[in-house]
Amino acid sequence: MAVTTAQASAPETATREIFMSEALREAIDEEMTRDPTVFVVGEEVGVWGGAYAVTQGLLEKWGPDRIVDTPIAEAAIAGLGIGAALTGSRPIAEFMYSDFMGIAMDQIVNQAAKNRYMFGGKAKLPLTYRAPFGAGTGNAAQHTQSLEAWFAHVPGLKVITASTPYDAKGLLKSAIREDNVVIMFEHKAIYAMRGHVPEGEYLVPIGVADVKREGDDVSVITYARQTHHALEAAEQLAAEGISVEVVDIRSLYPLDTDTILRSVRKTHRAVVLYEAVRFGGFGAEIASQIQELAFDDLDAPVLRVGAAHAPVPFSEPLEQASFPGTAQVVESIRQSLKGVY
Amino acid sequence: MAVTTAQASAPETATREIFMSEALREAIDEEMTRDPTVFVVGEEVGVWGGAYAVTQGLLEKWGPDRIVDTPIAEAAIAGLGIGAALTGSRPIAEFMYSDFMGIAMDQIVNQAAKNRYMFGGKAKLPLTYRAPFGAGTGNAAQHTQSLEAWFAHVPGLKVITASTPYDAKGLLKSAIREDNVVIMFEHKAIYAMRGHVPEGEYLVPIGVADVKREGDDVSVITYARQTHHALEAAEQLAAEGISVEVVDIRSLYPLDTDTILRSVRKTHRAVVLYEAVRFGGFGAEIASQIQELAFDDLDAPVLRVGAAHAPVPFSEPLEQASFPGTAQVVESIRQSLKGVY
Amino acid sequence: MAEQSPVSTNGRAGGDDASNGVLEQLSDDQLRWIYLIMRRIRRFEETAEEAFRAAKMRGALHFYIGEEATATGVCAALDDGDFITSTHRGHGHCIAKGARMDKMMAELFGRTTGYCGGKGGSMHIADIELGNLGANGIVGAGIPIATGAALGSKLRKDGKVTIAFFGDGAGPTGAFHEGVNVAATMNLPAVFVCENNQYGMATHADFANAAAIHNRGPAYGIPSASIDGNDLFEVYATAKKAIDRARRGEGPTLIESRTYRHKGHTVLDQKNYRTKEEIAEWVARDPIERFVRAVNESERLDEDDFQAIDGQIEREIEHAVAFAEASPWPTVDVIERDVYVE
Amino acid sequence: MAEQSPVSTNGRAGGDDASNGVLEQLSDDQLRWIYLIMRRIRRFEETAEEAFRAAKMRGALHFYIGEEATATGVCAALDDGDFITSTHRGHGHCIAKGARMDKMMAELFGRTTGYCGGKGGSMHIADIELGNLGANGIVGAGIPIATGAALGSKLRKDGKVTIAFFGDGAGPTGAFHEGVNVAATMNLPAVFVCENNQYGMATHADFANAAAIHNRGPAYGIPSASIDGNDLFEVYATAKKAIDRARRGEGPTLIESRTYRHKGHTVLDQKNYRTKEEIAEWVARDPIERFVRAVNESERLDEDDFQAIDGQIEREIEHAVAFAEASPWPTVDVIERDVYVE
Ligand SMILES: Cc1ncc(C[n+]2csc(CCOP(=O)(O)OP(=O)(O)O)c2C)c(N)n1
Ligand SMILES: Cc1ncc(C[n+]2csc(CCOP(=O)(O)OP(=O)(O)O)c2C)c(N)n1
Ligand SMILES: [Mg+2]
Ligand SMILES: [Mg+2]
Repeated sequence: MAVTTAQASAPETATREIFMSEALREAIDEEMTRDPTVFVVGEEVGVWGGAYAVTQGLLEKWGPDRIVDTPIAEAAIAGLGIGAALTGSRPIAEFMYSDFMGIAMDQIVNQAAKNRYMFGGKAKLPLTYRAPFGAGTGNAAQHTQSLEAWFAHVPGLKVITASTPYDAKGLLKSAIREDNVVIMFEHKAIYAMRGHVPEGEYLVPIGVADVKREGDDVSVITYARQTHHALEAAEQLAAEGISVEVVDIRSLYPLDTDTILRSVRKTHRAVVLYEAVRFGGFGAEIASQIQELAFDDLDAPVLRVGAAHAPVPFSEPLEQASFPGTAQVVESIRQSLKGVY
Repeated sequence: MAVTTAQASAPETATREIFMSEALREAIDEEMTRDPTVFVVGEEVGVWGGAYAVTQGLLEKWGPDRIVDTPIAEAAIAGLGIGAALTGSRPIAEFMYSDFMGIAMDQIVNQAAKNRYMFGGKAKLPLTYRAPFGAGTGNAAQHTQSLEAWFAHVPGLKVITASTPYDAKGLLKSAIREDNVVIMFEHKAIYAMRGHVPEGEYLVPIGVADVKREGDDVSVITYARQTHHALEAAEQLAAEGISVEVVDIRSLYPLDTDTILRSVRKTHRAVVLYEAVRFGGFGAEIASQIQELAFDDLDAPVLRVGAAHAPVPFSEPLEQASFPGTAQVVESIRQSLKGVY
Repeated sequence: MAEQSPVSTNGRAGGDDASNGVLEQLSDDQLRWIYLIMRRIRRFEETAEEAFRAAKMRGALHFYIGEEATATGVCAALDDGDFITSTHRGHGHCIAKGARMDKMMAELFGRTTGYCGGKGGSMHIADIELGNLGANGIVGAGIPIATGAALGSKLRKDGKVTIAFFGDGAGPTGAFHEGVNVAATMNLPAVFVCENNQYGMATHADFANAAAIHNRGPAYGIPSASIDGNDLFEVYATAKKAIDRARRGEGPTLIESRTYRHKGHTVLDQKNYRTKEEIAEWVARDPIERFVRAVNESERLDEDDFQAIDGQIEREIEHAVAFAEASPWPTVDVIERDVYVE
Repeated sequence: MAEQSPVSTNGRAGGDDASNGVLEQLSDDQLRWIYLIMRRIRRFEETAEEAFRAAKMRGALHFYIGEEATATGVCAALDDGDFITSTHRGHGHCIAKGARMDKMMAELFGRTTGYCGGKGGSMHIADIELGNLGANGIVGAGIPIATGAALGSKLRKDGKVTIAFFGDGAGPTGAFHEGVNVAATMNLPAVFVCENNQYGMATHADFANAAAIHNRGPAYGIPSASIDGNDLFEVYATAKKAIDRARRGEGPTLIESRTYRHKGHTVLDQKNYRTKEEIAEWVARDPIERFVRAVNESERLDEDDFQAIDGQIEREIEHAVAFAEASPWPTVDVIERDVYVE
């Protein structure tokens, strides 16, 4: 996958090219500076610097009271975030891999997501969970899942994910400032992607999609790493005169249905692209909403492109073929346009 | 909710009216008789007889080596099922409420679902998980969820649920005989529903939907307790000359897309009805598939009816209004037919 | 009992009803407060049971009757700003942390004026503003949250202590182990109070836990104690020691408080997993009666004091029921409110 | 060490390399098997590391080098039909349970001929047919599965024992606690073997676990032992006792085996959380060398025996690499195969 750094919405200020992991680190560091109640907690976030180096150097800068290493205890990590958030702190709790959230599902879903509601709207949970997800790294079935659909289905949680360093930084800063529980899924395969990020402070609002490329013939609705496959597909098809719009939703919940519908009402065709298992994935929600709310605008069924119906296999040729790549996106766009081009 | 016992597929043999909970008990008892490696494990399945009385009397009949009580340890319960299934037993592991599966998600999703695949297709997991779900019982946010969408999204699991005692018995027997991991979700509010169940042995196959009522104008695709709301709505609308077909999918995975499409191709309209939170729920998968595979047959968008975007509230008027009732189904059917009737 | 145990397991010298010097450490006002709280819990639940049987409320009610000394003794040793996490059997903790009965009753009735606006009910009752971080329908799940609150206090240096209440049934949960181990590794200001009422539903504590829970102190390198949970004074003294220790930054303590629920698991439970004799034995060790006897013997409070408090509680109860019954039902427009901070 | 410990913690009398009478209990064939297995593990991983560095394989490789005596000593005490659950650091367990190196190497190479047809890779390697119920990418997750296998054995009365291997990092997991407690309450034929190699990634075992793991025996009412995991004979003797006990139906045992990984956490780890001195100290206690010294002293095997085995292993290794490299890659049509039994 080429390292694309589409930045439709980046403001025109002084920028640098930095890695996604650095952008995330800046977000954390800046919010820790801004608010002394912000702290980081998780496995290997300190000495090790985070499995994907996001918190590298932060222990040295902030010390062990702001960068808190834990034992391997994901339910406890989730609970540390909840208890600290309920009592006046603003924790950023990291799961080393989103796959490990299975261990913490009760804490996340029954506790974090429901505390405010169950107790009558009095509690405030300024709590951010961060979690790497996605395949392509040869880490096999238990370290490569895309489980975002589980969380987007749970009222009380907000769910975000970024495709660029710019979005990553701005979204994470917004998340940390939220008085709600936000889960930020970070795609492992793009931590080392570089992109333009302005020097100064900015936020990317939660709940606002971003049109990463404008086009007229078909809309690809996607998020995270797949945004780049969509952009590559768009680039390839542009050579044939096919104009593809790429919408990066950035927030799964709240979902910016307006932006999606605006795009589809213009192009009349939609391909929903995601990296999770296709069956039952979040793309089904997007596709459902499009056909429900823009039925008369559609010239073709909303297509979905997602991963195979299998755990992620280890072997490289299998793994690479198990989730969508650019070729598959191109093919689906063509299918959506069948009879037109 | 009236106690409806539609039995489109029940064979015409000697039947009795029994409770859903009794039908499930018969399934377990018969399979225990048939196969000495079948056993039940879970919290309060023995002396207490199961929180919803499904295993009542089985400890007395089969003894503690076949009806195994456990401490409160859902991850262990899931693991007990896996380890025993891998080594030659055929366990039926019960979660007292499906809400507690959050604690066992890693075991269910990363272990049970993936063991066969990860190790190259050699392992066999003849393992059934049972779990009550659904709202309407005044048990509030942590005992009333409908989380079936999580599991249907996970390759390696099969997911089933019944709307009638007949189906419940036949499906559970099939599940127990499967060499795969099957999760049976049992709707709490219909354990005490009575329905016709034949005396003799029968199976309901996994992966086959059942048309619970035939109709021509609109298809309601649904499952579990909501099937009855659909049937009630159909009955009400029949009085106005509107003919509603009700498809009870029974299996979420594998999903019987053929039967769904056959229905929609006949009626040209579909309402997908489920009791989980509407956003991100399993109905999105159904709606997506319908519009994708039967686009040209549709005269109206596929509508979805699901629960509110909130944890389930305790107070009766709130709880009852938080998930779909017959009135809402009627309304959605009318909306689907707008301009026709 | 672990070596480091702050209080002897073997019961205090001086017999069942003696306070072993603890009573003397309590002021008259504290004694009055303790009696008030224990009686409030008792009368609140008796009243709730009546209301339930009169079909005025629904859902799962788990009564704390018989266990009052544990919540009361522990909370008597807390400061107002301290935190607790509670359980499905949470009325007692809620009252002991200072909650009002009218708003509690209204919550059980499912009304807008309840602590949770009717959204929580009996199993999710709490006044977060009083430092009660929540009753919990998930056995064991409050424990990691308590650990988190204690971590917050340590990082914010706010000097607060958090109590995690949980049952013997929570002993086998992963949440217990993860929460306690993490608190111990980080030396957090938390006290883990196991209310061993002998059963989790029909399962005996000794079946569910391969060894008694108080044996786990050494597994986490923390002090642990097994105490008579129906002895208000022993509960108070043990809790005080553990809370003081936590507040001094010396880390968590595990307390196993042996007690008994007089009622079934829920209001509806009529199963026969306990003998009549066993129940009678424990009822004879009623924590409120034992407290009253000890106080009477000490002549610190007299009948008038107790009667005045009883009278106050009856007025509160009457008001609470009237308040709950007169309160409006929530309307459906609030269903999706309070999910997020807007 | 707990009182009930089947073997002394304090090391065996007679010095580092002496077998304390254990060697004498082992036949020559057993001694040969033990050497073969330990060397196989060592050479398999050295070869895998070369292949990885030559970019012939990818993914996360976790090496067991330095810990060979634990898997080998435990599996030497097992019967063929017994079960184990393994970890992310699973090559050693896999080989000790009898797996072939060619199929293992092919699996690491991602080829069709690998044990898992390339679907598992290093982190999910197992031959289920040999009773290895799976390596695991989730720390601690094998423990409840082992408990389940042991429950199955108890119910089926098949006389088998299950070993759960896990690291010190799994000590804090809820899965550990739920799995061990349940096994203890049900008196299951399981042995829980903690491979305490001092670290879980950069986190020291003593930070992660508030108290040493072998202290947990009394928390579950089961015997526990802390042993020198680099002493093959101590591992074997301890495991044998625990396995025999389990097979007699007397319930589980917890063994903490103190050892060390010579390499980084993964093949890529180059972090500085361990001192050179510490590593050197442990390398000096190399379990294979110690075993060889003890056997040499006993004069039970001689240099020829060892050389014959070394020669055999080199031939196996050569074959394994050639086999793996020559094996076909899986084709995409198998991606959705093996998810379900059809
Ligand atoms: C994780 C979980 N598993 C099972 C249940 C069902 N359940 C509710 S209360 C209870 C017994 C709890 O026993 P204990 O912790 O001793 O508390 P007690 O009811 O005795 O106060 C059970 C099994 C639950 N609520 N949560
Ligand atoms: C539940 C879970 N949390 C975190 C991880 C990431 N991780 C992989 S190995 C490891 C360290 C494990 O330490 P230990 O159990 O001591 O095994 P060792 O690597 O030392 O053999 C961690 C944190 C994981 N795989 N699973
Ligand atoms: Mg109890
Ligand atoms: Mg380790």
